[in-house]
Amino acid sequence: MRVWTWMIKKITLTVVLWFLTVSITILIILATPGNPALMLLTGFLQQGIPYNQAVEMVRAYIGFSPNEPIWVSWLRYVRGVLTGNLGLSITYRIPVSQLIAGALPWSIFFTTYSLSLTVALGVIIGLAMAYYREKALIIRAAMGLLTIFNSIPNWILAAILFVYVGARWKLLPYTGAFDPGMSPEANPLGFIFSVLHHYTLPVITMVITSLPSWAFSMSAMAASVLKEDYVTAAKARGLPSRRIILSYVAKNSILPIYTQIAISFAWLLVGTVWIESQFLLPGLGSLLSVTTGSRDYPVIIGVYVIFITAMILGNLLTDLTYGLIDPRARVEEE
Amino acid sequence: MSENVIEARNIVVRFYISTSFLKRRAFNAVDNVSLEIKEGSIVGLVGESGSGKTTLGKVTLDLLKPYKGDVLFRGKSIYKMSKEEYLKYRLNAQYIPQDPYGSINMFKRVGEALLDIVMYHHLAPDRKEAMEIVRSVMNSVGLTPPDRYLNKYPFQLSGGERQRLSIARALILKPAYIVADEPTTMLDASLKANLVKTLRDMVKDLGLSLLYITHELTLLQYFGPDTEVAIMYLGKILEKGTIKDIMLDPIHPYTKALLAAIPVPDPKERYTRKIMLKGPAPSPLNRPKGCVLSDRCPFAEPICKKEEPLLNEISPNREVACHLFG
Amino acid sequence: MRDVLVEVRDLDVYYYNIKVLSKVSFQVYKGEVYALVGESGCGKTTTANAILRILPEIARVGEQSVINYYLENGDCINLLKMPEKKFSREIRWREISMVFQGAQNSLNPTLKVKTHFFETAASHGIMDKEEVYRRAYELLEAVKLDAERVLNSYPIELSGGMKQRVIIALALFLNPRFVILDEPTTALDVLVQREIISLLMELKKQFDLTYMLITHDIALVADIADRVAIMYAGRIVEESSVENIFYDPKHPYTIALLNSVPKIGDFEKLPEGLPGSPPDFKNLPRGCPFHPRCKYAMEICRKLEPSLIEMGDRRIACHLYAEEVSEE
Amino acid sequence: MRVVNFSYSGRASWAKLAIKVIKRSPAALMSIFILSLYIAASIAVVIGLVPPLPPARGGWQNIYRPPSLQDFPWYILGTDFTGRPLFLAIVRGAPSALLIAFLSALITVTIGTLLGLASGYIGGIVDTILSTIIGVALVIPTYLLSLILVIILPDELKTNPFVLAATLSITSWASLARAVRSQTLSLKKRDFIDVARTLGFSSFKIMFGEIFRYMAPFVAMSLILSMTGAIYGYTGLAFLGLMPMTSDNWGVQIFAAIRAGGALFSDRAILALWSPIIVIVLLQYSLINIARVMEEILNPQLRLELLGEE
Repeated sequence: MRVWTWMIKKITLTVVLWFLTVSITILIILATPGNPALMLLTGFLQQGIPYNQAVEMVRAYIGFSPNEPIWVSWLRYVRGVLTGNLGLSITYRIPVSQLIAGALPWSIFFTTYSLSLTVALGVIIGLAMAYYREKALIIRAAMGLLTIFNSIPNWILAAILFVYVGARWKLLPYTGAFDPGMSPEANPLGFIFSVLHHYTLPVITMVITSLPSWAFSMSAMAASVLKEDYVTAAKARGLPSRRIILSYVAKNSILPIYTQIAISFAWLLVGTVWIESQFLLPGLGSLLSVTTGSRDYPVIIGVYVIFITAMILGNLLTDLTYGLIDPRARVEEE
Repeated sequence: MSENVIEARNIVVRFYISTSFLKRRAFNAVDNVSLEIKEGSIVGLVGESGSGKTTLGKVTLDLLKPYKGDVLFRGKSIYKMSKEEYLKYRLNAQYIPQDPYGSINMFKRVGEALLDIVMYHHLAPDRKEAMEIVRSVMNSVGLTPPDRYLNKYPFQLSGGERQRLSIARALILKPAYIVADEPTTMLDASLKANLVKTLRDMVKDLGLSLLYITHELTLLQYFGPDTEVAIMYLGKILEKGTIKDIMLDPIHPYTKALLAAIPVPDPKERYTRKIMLKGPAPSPLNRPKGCVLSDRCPFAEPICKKEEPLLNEISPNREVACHLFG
Repeated sequence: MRDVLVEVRDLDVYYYNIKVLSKVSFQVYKGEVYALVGESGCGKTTTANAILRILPEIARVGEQSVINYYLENGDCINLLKMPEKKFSREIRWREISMVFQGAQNSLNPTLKVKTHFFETAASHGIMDKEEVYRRAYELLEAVKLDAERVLNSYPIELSGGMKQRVIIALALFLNPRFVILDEPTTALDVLVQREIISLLMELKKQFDLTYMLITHDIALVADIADRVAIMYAGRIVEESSVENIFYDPKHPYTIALLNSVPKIGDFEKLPEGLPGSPPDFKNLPRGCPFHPRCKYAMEICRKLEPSLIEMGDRRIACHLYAEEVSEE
Repeated sequence: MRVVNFSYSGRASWAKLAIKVIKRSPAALMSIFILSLYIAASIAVVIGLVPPLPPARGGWQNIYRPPSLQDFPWYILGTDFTGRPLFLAIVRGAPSALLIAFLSALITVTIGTLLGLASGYIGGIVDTILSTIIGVALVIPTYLLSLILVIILPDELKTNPFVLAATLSITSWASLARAVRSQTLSLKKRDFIDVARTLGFSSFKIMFGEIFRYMAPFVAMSLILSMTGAIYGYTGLAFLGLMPMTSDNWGVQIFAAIRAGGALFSDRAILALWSPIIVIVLLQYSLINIARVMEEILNPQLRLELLGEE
């Protein structure tokens, strides 16, 4: 019974958090000078549309109108989000929710694919760095290399790989998510292979730039766990070092940095804005970067709300699975 | 001016553990306990971990608000004091914690930490004067020569030296009342004796009163045979008396069990001692009704399980809470 | 001559290049409780870790140090020279096991108690789950625990006293002949201490064990030890039977240690502790390391370090007694 | 009350410390040198040692001209997408990058520490409110929100360093606040806080005199690390074309090199592509190394171990 109540507590907290986050962001956007609704209105007026019709159009597109008080627009927008109506896109003139529905799966696929690789590699490298520490020269070299990777912004790496590995040397596909000829119905296996092939370069960009933080925190955590009494006790009991590394050092190190998964998920999701647009991949990131150019506010804010929802779900998922893995979390909270 | 510097009356301290989503269960870490500390005297508070002795100590220092009960400083309740009166009480009640590592801010140099206190309370007109106070208090606790320690960080000191710094910090404001919470537990035997000697001289020379919290009964002997002692178990005081009476003529079964369990540094005594109490101590959450020891006491009778025995005086300043001696 | 189980000869240990153990030599006889006593930082735990070869990486053992262990069939092997794999498989936990000082933190917080037993058995080639579960159940009953519940709970759900008992059960799991007890009772209350001590003595009889007790608690030594070695600054300064040490102590440090322990009833005499501060390994004084704090320090003590010499049924390292031995 | 530093060996120990740090990690020395170059460049620009950018000269023949020695040193990297000297544009970009990075880091660290300390130490209803705010801010991705705000902000506000720094650190203080809060909670239970209270210290003094002193090394390190975050955001937004093309933002140079300069296929704009990249990566690299060494220098325990006085 205890685990169940703990879950309900977590879920209710998350829903409240979601509502608060969406509302606060909308309020910030509305409060900043140069309110998007006003921008739209001036645009329409310049096209000679009469005032009240223009106000009507603005409300249809963006969901809140320029002259009403902030909290009225806020209320209307939140109600719209709950009913799935995020307004109309100015550039494409189709409901924002449809645009997002098309782009969301790609971004989720891309982010989780990169996240799992980053975490896996980060944990392995972190463990190796802690276990061999200063002894092996390659570990010191790895430290140096990781620091360099850590200092390259992912959008710069994307640009370099795009220009050289993609455009110049044509080693890997560098535009689009799959070969134009392929279609999931005709040849599902070929389609999947082509998608994976197209996503190699973007995933490499994501993994290389977010791997260092994982490797460093993992190796710091593992180094401190190695000093714990229960590791010496395990060695004294004659446990093979393979067993000690896995179920003693790895297991006890991953737990404290497990919550970092949610943060990495958020970091990768935001990274899609640069990476997807650089490699012309379909997804929320490229949708956002395209519409920023044309100031398509309804889409921008709609994508933004979906991003936040994805991140909050990511947090919830990590908290729930964390509780299952580590008994201490459940017991401690009581 | 009543002759008690600190008096705790019917103190109840309630802690809560959240058992499920909204429900939480309360338990009394300290349950209706009274304690008087006369001016310039030493009182020993003895008990195992979880007995509530540290909690009671903290209540007398106003570090913890009791659920019920009152604490009086020189006859006046500290909860009904004016700002000036409370400040006077505050500066007169100091604390020496147990763990030498956790009780000192490791990033402040020794001299700087002590000087900070003096300057904060404007005990001296200028820095030179203040340094004199700092040096004299360091000498009085055995951190000699002071200049060797002024620039050191606490982690550069040994356990014993750190405890002496802790005492110096408590003394610098010349308080009337100090609570020492097991200051010697983390130290080796030889250092324990030196520290207890310093504490004893401090009480004699400065005429301040000391509440000495410990689980080592034998250490209290060094404060002189007529030191007041109270034995605590699961939030209740079971026996009060001078250390001489307690050691040589224990009355309450729990005190007897405690004395029986203390290892004696003499191989001949080896096979004479047996375990008196049955089973492990229950957690404070499910304390037995009636007498708290009723579930483990070899002499328990039906009445012990029903009615809680009250502390009553069986001879001059000798009190016991047990139906067998009521 | 009683048969020896473990013999340590000239054990030197260095942390980086600081010497923390200097020519430690002693013998532990089968079936006795041999106590290594000293204040914190004197090297007693380092000696135990050297025997079980779990010294930290920064530690180095001297070349000519020897730790001989006498197996059941009589032949004797130098534990320091054994290859790691063979040592791990045959000696660790099958012959020698250890109850650690921080018992509270010796169990893996993310594994259930029973997993600890399974993995220890598996790493010594015992795969039969039922057999392992039955043996673990039996041992936990022997240490007076509710075996069923404890086996299936996580370490965090157990109290300090219960964790201590689980550690003891785990130490006896592969029927070792020699068990090292490193400060088995320090973190426990006096009543719980009493129970653990009597439990350990019962188990010693029941499983015919030999104990090596590491502690700073003089009273505990008087309670259960047969022979006692007093250690100071990484050296054994005096070693003899428990009666000799308590009723006829010779070395000034032993005398000071005994005097600093309170006895029930001595209200008047305040124990005189030791002046000065504990030894600092980085700059140990020349000659006998104890001479700065010793009342009887002589000129020779400041120049020449006394070696551990036989004196009747006692071994002592102190210049006060050097002439006596040479006269005999 | 500023207490005079007791260690009369002040000068000597800091010098010895510097040598020890360098011996331990040569990268730290290199990073300090690199950072001082950036700072020197920024000061030079601010006090006018560096000439202003000449007027833009469009036309295919003017942009991305090869390096030349004409009025040395500004043309050594040739010209950029506006026909002006590339090296001069990059040097003139230094002050705004450093200023915005430092300002944004300052905002992040101040809010983060204050909120973390207050909610951790005061507890109760204050803690619940502040932790909800921290919880919300944790979920809102800084760069996304600043991206939107930058779109909405009118141009003249967009290039104002204070406004830009504020937008870049709108929620970046959240993770620091959470770390400071959990550290405060654990420190609050330690005995030396109880002692501070019996010594009559005010909550303010305890929070800043005792608790913050423990966290100072960590906060200093976070200050520098959040500078790298701000630089990432500042140049990244420009790379998305959200900054006015006139601004001296290094990201604009890279954006132009790829979009306008045809870096995709020709090497003509190769210098315009790689020089801003190297300038940004070097700055981030040196900041990360300095942050790592910062902890060792400011934490007295680690510092003394380093100096061997331990």
